[in-house]
Amino acid sequence: MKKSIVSILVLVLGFILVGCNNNETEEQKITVYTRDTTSGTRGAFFDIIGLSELGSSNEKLVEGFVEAPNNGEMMASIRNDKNGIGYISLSGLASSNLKGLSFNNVEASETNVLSGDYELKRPFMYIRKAEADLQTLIEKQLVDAFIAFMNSKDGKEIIANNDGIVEGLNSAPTWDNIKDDHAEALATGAAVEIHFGGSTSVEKIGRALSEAFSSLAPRFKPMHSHSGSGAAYSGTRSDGNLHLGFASRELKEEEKVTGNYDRVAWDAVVIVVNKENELTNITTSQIKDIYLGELKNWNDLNS
Amino acid sequence: MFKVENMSLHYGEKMALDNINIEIKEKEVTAFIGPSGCGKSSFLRSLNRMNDLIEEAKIEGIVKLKGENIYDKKYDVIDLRTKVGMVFQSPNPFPMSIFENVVYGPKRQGVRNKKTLREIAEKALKQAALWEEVSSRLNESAMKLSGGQQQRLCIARTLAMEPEVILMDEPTSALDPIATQKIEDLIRELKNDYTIIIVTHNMQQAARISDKTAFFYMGELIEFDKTTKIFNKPKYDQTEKYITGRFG
Amino acid sequence: MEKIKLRNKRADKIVKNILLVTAVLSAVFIVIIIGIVAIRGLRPFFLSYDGATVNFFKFITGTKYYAPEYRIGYIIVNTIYVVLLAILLSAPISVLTALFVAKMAPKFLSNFLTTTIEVLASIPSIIFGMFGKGYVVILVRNFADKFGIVTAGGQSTIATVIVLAMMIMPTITMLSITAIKSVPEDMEHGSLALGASSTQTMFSISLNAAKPGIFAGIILGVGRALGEATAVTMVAGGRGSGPTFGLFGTTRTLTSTILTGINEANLGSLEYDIRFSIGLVLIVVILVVNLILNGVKKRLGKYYEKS
Amino acid sequence: MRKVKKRQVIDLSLKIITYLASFISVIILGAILIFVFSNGSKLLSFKILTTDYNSKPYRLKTTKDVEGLSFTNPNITDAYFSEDFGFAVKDDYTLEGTETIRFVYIDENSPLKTSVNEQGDNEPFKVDFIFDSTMRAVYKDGSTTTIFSKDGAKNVVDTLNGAIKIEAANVKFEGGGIRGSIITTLYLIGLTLLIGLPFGVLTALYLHEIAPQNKITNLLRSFIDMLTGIPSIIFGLMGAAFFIPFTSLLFNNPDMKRGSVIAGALTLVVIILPVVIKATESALSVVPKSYKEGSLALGATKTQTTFKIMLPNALPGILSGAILSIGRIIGESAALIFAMGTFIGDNITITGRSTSLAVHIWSVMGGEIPNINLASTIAIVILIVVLILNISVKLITNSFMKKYK
Repeated sequence: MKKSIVSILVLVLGFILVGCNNNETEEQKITVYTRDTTSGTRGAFFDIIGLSELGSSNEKLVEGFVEAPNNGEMMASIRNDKNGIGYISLSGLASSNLKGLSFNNVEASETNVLSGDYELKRPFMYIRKAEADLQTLIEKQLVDAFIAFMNSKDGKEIIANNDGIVEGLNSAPTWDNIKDDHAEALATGAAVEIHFGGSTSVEKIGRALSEAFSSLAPRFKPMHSHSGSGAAYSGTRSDGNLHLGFASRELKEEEKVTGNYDRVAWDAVVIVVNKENELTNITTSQIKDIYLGELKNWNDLNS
Repeated sequence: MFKVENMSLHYGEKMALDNINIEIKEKEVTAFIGPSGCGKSSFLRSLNRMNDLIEEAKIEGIVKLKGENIYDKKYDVIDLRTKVGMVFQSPNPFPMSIFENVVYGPKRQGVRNKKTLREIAEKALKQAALWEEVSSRLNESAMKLSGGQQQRLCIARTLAMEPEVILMDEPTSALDPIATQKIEDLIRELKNDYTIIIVTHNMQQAARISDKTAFFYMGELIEFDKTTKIFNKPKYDQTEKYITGRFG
Repeated sequence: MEKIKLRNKRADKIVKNILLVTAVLSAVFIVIIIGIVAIRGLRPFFLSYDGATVNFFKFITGTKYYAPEYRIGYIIVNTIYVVLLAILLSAPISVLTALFVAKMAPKFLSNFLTTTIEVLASIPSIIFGMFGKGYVVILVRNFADKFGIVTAGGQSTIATVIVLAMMIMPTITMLSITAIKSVPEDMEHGSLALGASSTQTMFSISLNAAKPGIFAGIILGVGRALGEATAVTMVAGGRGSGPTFGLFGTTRTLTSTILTGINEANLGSLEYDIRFSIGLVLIVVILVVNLILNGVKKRLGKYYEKS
Repeated sequence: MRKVKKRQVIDLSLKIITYLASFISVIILGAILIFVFSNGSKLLSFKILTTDYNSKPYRLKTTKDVEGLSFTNPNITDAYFSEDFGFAVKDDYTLEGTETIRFVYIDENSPLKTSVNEQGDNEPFKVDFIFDSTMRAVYKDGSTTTIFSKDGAKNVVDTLNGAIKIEAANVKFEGGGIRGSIITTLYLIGLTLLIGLPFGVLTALYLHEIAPQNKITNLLRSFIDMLTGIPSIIFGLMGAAFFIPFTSLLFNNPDMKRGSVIAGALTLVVIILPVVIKATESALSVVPKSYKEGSLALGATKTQTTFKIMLPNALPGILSGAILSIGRIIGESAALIFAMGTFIGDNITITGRSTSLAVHIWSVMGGEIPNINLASTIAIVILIVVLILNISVKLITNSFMKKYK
């Protein structure tokens, strides 16, 4: 009996040692963080820097990359990893206490995004479920009213308050002027569950809008469950469980087929590092080499 | 071998043994007899300090083993028990193989060499007249042996320690007559090499195998003399009444 | 009087049948559970989900888990690896604690420890998960940072092992205490009488004789560790590929795969139904592991059956 | 003597290792309790136990022109006071630890007292309202400026300086409470025991008293024992695939296809069934045989004996079975995540969706930034209840044992 226990122990220790040595221990090694394949931020990021095939598969990604399921985990991991580098939505930068790098010497700011100088620009889109797939009329009316509110001045103010970049804030009509076209939706009555989902980068904006709108429409009961931009299209198909799905990237062709989509606001992807990292700028070729694994150490970068 | 001077034993307030004085010679079989609860087993257990396990047991007086008082602070109880082996009333083999049971004692004292262990086992089992029955299945579980075989196994493992004294607390009371007979023959065999002290209810057994007999009654040692004298013309009438079975 | 006796007899019959029906119903639940999980679990291998049917062999042996090919080969290996490590970590500690409580400790200390273990056993697994994610994971991360080892914020195999070990320790300890306490005293006296010291007696006799009981505790612990879901999901990290043997790499077990992302999966989609297949695999794994362990226990027990 | 020395050293080291090992369990329990109480005590208050989880949003606007009004400054520490509108706000944190702006003072005759909500009925601003969205200041010349909460409390007061009205103010009464989850947990305990207890007790009575000891009974018993080996996640799968469709058919309410409280309760019934059966059977076996024989001897039928004699005497056992089940219900998480989903609700209905305390911890810890404080507060509530349950089970079993000793 003792012999068998000892043999199990040796076997397990062997495994642990085997597993352990593929974690490099040099000080300056860059740890590369990326989002999961359903994330819109990931899709937009790799498209713009010219590695679009990395958008949906981890095949060519650098060995030992770490996958974060949502924005929060990505921020938390880099906050705790001096050698970490990753990308998050510009709308999350303020609250992330991470350091945002300028891209090709252009600072990630609202003006540079609107002017187009900042290249890592990407739209926040929404897709709504086709009318035919909705069970009841009230659901259609509530979704129409919500979209109207989202595009109204009040809606755009709320989006801006959550670091989304909106165009035509002052020219948009206020809600008070357009609310009469949605009288049935705003009437009182039994609560109607409206499901929101899709990109986690747009979740903060989505929840702020739905919370404000629920004070306008008594029947409107928002249910949020965000997992990634991929769910925006799959969730709003006929068998999906979403009324409205957000995506934090340009929509693919097959996602535009229903025609029920539009842009909510502009946002940008900002490359972030730990606060203690002295780097301030990064170029397209440098970031590409890091994610492909050709550039492994921080000191190679500064040379 | 043993020299006991006015020794008494208390379990809390209850007095179990009162002022015992006895001297036990080497290479003799001494039997302790007496009604149940008379303290004969308690006395036997004091000879290898098994009473230490009972918290409220308190010993006074001197118990000398070959001149040294075994209740002296400096006396190592482990050393005592390697010299004074003990066999219990009901056989208590360990849940291991026969071989492991026999070499358990020596192993605990640090004997590691495989060959010496096998030799010790063979010698002890032969001494305990168990070798023929088990030599082919030493790795089998000791639990599978019969009652008599198990008791002889316990004797074998005690012998493996090469003790000088073997204490036996009613060793055959749980066995059938045939097994009892085998144990008694074994004790006669062992007499030539070891001092044996046996506690028994069975007076015929005491008469058959012991050289000396001590009669205990109510915690006191009434009479201690040659077995032949005790069973033919005992000095005290209490002993005589007990032997003729009028009470006890 | 006659009428009442008749009524009594009839009432007696009816009540007996009612009781029989309830008993059969409660027993039937296990069949419903296995049946439901099996039916829904086998669907992905036969039906097509908009064109994709899962190939069973790839499903069992694959080393990558993401839509639409769900491969859980490496997840099975991870699960067994994590549970094995959890047992190796918690069993010695539990057995030694049990020995201390049953044999060594003075009265007040053994009562105190027994209460501690009983309280630990009654703590729900969600709180172990929360403690894992809030404290153990941070501990692992800081430790790894000191040695420059890369971790995904501390979520790792070692964190999962520690949390699982903490959860199964009370189970093993309690059963070991009863097993050690039930070792017959004359066996211990026999050992002492042969000149073995009290510590030697405890380790070679008390533990040895209690082995069947201790092993039963370990089997129970393994069952609980294999079935634990919420606590593991919070600390495992959900790695998408390859078996993870490195202690600091993130991992993924059968239960954490079933649980993660259950809200987002559309009802009836492959992503939803594949969880039933994994559930089926989990049941099979638990059955197989139990059979093996019981076999070992029987072989182990060969020294204990009385003649 | 060298050999004796070596053995003593080994013995001593073994003893030390055993001492250390046995204190690990104390360290673990200590660490868990300290972690839970230090993180959870901050938020633990009567308020959190009674407030809803979802915050109540309002969209208000002031009706009265504030031309020429002025108010005295109550000088609340690090709060900003608006002379024009007579209210004070300060930068603060919500229950969930996110930054927000909180109304800390509203003057008696401040225009905010007579503000109106979207439907036009009078809805005053209240102290403790939080503002983490937008509002618009309206000036004499009709022009408006948008106030963003992200610019902080001071900016709110400065922008309103000189304004005559406030419109489209998105404010809310803060949520984050666990009232909903507490009520859901109580619903679950009630429903599960209501269905599970009689089911389990009757089964136990059948197996122990009525059933002929034959192969079928043993088969039934082994099936029920197998239930204990099933992990709770598999119960969850069964709950999702069997009880959810069953309940949404029963109440013919399609909204229930993502789970409901009743589906959760039914799943829990199956989980606690073996617990109740085992507790009842062990209680029945302790009842002395002579009671049964006495009753049968007096001509009572089997069932009369069972219900009139055996059951009453087994009640303490059944009670401890019920209490153990409550402990399991409160602690259950994996099965309920499947059967009830993870949406934290406030107005709790049997057919509605909400979370038990345990699942509330799961969804709070699963979010982007896990909220350890709120999760630990809930954990304190669960631990206290579980401790009370444990002690009461001990008391019952001891008194029950004494009665029959």
